[in-house]
Amino acid sequence: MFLINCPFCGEREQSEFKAGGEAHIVRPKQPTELSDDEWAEYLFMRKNIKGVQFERWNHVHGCRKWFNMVRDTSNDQIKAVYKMGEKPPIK
Amino acid sequence: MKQLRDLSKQKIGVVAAGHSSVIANMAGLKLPLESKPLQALVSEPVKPIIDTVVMSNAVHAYVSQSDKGELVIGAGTDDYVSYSQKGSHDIVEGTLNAILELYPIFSRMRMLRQWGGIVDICPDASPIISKTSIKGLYFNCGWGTGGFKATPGSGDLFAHTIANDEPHKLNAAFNINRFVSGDLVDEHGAAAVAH
Amino acid sequence: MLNYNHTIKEEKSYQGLQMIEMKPVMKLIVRGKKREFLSAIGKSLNMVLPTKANTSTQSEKLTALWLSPDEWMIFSNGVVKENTNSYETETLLNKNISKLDLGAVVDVTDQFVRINLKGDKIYNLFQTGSPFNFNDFRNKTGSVTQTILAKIDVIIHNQNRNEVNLFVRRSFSEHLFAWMNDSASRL
Amino acid sequence: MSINLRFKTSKFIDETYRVSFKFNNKTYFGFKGDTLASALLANGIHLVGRSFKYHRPRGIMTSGSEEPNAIIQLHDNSSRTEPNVRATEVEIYEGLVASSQNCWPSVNFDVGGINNLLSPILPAGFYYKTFMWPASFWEKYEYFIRKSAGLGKSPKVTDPDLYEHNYIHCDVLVIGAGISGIMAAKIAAKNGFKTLLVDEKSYLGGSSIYDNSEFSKINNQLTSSWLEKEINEISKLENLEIKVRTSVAAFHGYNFLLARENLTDHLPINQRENKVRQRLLKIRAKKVITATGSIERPLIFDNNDRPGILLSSAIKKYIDLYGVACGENNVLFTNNDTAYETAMSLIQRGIKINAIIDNREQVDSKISYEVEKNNIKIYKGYSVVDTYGYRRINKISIMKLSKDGQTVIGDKTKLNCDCLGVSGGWTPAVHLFTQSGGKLRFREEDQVFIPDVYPSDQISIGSCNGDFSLEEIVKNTLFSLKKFFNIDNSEYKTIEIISGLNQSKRNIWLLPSDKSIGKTKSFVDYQNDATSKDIKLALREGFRSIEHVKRYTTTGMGTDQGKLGNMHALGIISETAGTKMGEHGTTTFRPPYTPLTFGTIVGRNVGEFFDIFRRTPIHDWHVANNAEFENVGQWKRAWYYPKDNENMHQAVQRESKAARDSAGILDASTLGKIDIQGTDASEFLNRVYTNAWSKLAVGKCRYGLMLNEDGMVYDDGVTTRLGENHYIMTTTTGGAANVLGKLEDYLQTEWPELDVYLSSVTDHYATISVCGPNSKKIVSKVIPDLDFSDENFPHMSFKNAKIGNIKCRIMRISFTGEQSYEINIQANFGKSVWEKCMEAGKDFNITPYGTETMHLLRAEKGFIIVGQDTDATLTPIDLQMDWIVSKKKYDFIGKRSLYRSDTIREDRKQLVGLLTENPEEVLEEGAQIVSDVKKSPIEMLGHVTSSYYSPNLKKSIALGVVKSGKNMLGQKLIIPMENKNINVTVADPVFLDKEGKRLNAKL
Repeated sequence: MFLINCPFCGEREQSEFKAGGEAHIVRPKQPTELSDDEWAEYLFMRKNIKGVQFERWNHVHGCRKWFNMVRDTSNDQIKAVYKMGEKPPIK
Repeated sequence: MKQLRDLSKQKIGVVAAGHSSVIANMAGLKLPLESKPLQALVSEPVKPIIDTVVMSNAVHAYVSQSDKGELVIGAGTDDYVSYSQKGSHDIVEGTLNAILELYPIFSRMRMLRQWGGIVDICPDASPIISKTSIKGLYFNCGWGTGGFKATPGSGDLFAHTIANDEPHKLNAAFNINRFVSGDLVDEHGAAAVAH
Repeated sequence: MLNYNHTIKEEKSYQGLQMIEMKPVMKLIVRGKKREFLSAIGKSLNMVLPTKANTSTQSEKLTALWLSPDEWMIFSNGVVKENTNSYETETLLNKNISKLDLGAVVDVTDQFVRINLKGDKIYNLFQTGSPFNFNDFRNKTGSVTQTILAKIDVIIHNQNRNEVNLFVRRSFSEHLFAWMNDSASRL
Repeated sequence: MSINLRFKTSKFIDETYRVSFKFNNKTYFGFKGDTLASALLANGIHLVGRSFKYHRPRGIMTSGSEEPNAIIQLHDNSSRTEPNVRATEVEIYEGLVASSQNCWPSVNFDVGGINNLLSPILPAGFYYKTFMWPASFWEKYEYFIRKSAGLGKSPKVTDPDLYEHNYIHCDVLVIGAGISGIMAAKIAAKNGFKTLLVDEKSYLGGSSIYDNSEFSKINNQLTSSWLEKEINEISKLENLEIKVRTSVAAFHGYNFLLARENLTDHLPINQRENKVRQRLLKIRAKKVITATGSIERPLIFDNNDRPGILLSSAIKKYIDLYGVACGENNVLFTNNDTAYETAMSLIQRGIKINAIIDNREQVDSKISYEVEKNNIKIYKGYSVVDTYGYRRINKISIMKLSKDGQTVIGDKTKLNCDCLGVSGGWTPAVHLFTQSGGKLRFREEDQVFIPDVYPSDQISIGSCNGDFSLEEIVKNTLFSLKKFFNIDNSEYKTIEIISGLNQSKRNIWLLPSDKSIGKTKSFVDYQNDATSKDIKLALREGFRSIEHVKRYTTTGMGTDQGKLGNMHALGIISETAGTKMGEHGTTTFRPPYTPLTFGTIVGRNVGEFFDIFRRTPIHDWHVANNAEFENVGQWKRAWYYPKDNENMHQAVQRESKAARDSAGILDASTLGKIDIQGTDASEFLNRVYTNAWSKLAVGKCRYGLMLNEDGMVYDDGVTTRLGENHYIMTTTTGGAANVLGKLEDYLQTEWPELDVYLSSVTDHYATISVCGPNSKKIVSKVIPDLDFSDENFPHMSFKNAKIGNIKCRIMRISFTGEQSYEINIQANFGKSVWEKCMEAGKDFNITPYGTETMHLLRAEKGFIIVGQDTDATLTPIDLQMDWIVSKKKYDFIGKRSLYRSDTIREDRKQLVGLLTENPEEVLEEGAQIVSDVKKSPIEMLGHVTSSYYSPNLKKSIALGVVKSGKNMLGQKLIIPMENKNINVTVADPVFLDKEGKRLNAKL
């Protein structure tokens, strides 16, 4: 059970949040121009990294805001959280 | 350091379950998978009390009794990617909640051991038994929580696929290309828990 | 005339804990991001919206709770009339906010039930079903949190020492109240 | 034989408070303060159970939660029965009833004991090997295997007890109230940290609280006296909460821990009513201090499992804490100095020690000299090679150890005893530390694993950190705490320790025997009957990883989870394989530390609180009017309203007919409602729905279909344009929360530039739908001020209105195909409006209908229900809803996916109507659809998604998905059922009023 520092509300229990998968996958602006392969890449293909991963979380039982998180999936250590639209604080 | 060998002329079949993406990434391949912690637990052993596997979609529970006497209870997966082989307590609590709704008599039974495994889940909750865009590289993955019962059959079909570089007609639908072409095999409702 | 039919019919009292539904209480959700939005609200209501997370502001008639960086709940401190659902505040804000496209104003008077809890056992009750850390919250009058209680989304507002307002969606309110009573009976 | 095994002197036992209890149907007495184990021992009872596989007699071995043998059934055949309870953990109370497990007909004569004689043919892996073939025999084998499964018996009736959860947030959690835990709690609390101290025992102080030895003193006081004063002091600290009978079960990441607080298990049954039995503490601590102590190691030698063989420290505790002697003629067998403390305790009470067998050649500490001074024979460099006595030990034989400790030499000496205390040194209790993700390091000198790398803000102190001498414990604890809190504490300025113990130890994991290993039974796992022989067999058969050896031999998989024997198993593997300890890894310690009751984990979420129960504003009316309810998500929805003795079918037929013939009324309050405001609201709807919204006039309603980004149907509902920049969207009942979440996601992450605000108003409104040819007359009566004429108020439009003084919104929309009006009014007035409609509709036979009739009525019209007629593989095109997919819009959620090579295929599964040859035959939902039953294997073309008997059409109707169904109109297909094949014809999915005349029908 993580303790997550919501960028808006502060430290809250994991049970108030919902994970939303890999971050920084931008919805293509012109989907019709994409091949089936390119579209599938956006839609389904995931890095699914073992190690430091950038991902989306939603404070669904709190302020309902989405934000990004950097987390090491091999040991579940949260490295940082940051708001949508912000640059990741670590690489 | 062991000698690295050039395997490019050979065929490689990957059956790495939760670590499928890790292997695929080595070959520069992305898979439509997310690896998540799956929780399971056993009770202390007791004399035979239930003699079949019970699965309930209504309350999301799975329970059977091992030949040693433990109640073996499958819980769900967390909603985030993790390779830590742990998981959150909430999932275990939710599952036991369902178990006690089905079987209030188990309230005084005790959890002996809980553990988390990593499962590789496809967006349509169906497996992949398929060749890939890399010649000679094959994957049997994406089984989520369900693979253990299908292991012998899937192994057979996987061997067929590797040997012929073409799927058997039984696993044709489980081609990786379905995620590109849009022919998903929806199985989200197929198991009581963990999809 | 229509009959008014609220959800929680009884007041409950335990050693160190009283629980009662406050009704009817006007409640509005206001949402906006622009600076003009904040100043227009301030001018219209003669009170500022709290911009600091997890806090609230209060005027003589109204209280405003911070819910997110662009969302607040405004509720009437006292009860309003049962025989109408037209509220001055709403009309005013519709005129000064919605009509000018500064943000959104939504009547949620019956979306939420306001339960008032009093006594020194409030937090013992919350402890039995909420993962939120009330250690600081309980000492800061005006604190606000949105969290979970008995698996149900709630908004909790520290009105005074040993007095809180708990807001829960109407359809969950009877279930939650039954749960709170069950818990309170053993505190 | 009456013997006095009880010594008056313990302050932990209240000898004025006699307690009677039953064990195996016989009544015994003990005192308040006793555990079941101490009370049994005081009565001279050692044999309490049988082992799992060989049914060997087993006795009490320890005095704590590590007990592998003395596990019993509490209150058999009662509602409070509990299997596998450790006698060492049960505090006795008046009326306690306990019985032995896993034996028949009795613990003294157990038929299963024959397995012990068969043991040569029941080695590790026996089950795996033997029962593999012939495969067809498995069912026969399984019958016998299952019969012998398990230990205790599951309860068979509902648990009468209550359980609860408690969330605790603290600065510092201290686990274990031994000497270092007490010191830590004091320092933490005095330095302003909100501190919680927990201990699994009913008292504080751990083993030091009964340490009255002259050989370990603090500031020249007995350890117990010094500690008592400390405990007295901390119990007054404001910042400190102390919980006894509280055992930490799990240590998760981010310092999240679970503990079980036992509240009533020590009380007589009649004092437990309406009290919470156990509480699950969900603790989130900023800092965690683990002070869980250590567990004494047994020694592994032939027949080391007989009743009467105990850990040496347990014997000491039974004497010093409970005032109970475990035997009258004791022998101690040790490889270190701690057994001499036990000897001193025995000597002090004048209890006979026949001899001390010490593995070490050299024994030279103050305490050992003192023991020798009392004329006790110490066999130095000796080992026990065998024990005798069936139901209780009566003799041992010893031999001299060779220099390297690998063999025994010389003559065999037999010694009499009725109790053998063993000490193999100590194993730090690092279970919780490793659960938290901590990494261990192996310390060669004394062969222990100790904490090395901490994964969170925590430390281990005391003997769980590998500090075993009193001096080390106190000194290192203080040093660690200073660093941990970054303080210069002055709580303990001068502490002087006197210790008469030497830390030398001669560690031999498997003691040698004069017999060949095949003839020995040296138990490593007592409960599961795993012996050193089994471990060696596993190694010979090629198992190397400790995790594999564990599963093959079942070592460490008993209810004690190998707290005693796991280290020995590792040691024996290393010794046999000739590798270093730690190279094979350690087995992973899984939560919980000690077994946790399901009831505790679940807490109060049982019975009425199992699941959340959402009510509509009109719920009470439905209850009062006999409605049956259906769960839809967390909602209770009226399903149908049986009249008289109607069954569901009859009620639904009546309701459906009434709705079409005259008027029906439905509580639709559960539909999700989202208020959408902002200057980009229309653009937003364009992007989320498949159809176009910009041109919808204010005051008009439109049906919308929402897709997932993969092109599959996600949700649907009617959205109304209330103002230029203001819409209200309805969603399906089950989809409401997900739809709002999805829309927020797109707004916040993909399209933050859009000026749009979403608010859920589902609960704010009651929604009452009145339908049927007389619906207009009824709503006109309820709202006389409103002009309901078709010109003013056509289908798919909305009006603001007032009922009395109360504002409401009326939508003229229809899910039944009938003319219908939906009144949306503030929830607290919903029931009153419903009643007004019922009153106004009296003359028109207005009939309340539930979800089942709603489903039937919409199926007659071929309207889909998302999630029933669709799964995540159906596009709008598959549903024959091409009309709703805008060709003009550049993009919307899911659009691109509709043009992939497989989503544009013509032979996909498509929604069709199905009519049975026999109009009375109603299909089963979920039934498969085929065209040729003779083909093998039969090709499945699709399945039935909705099926009803329509009273309005007077025939059976069904919807289904069929491969290439669109092109099969009129074609015959077959629904194969268990006993028959049903012939069906593919039909248009709209069965009734395809032209939509009824929407404006007038009676």
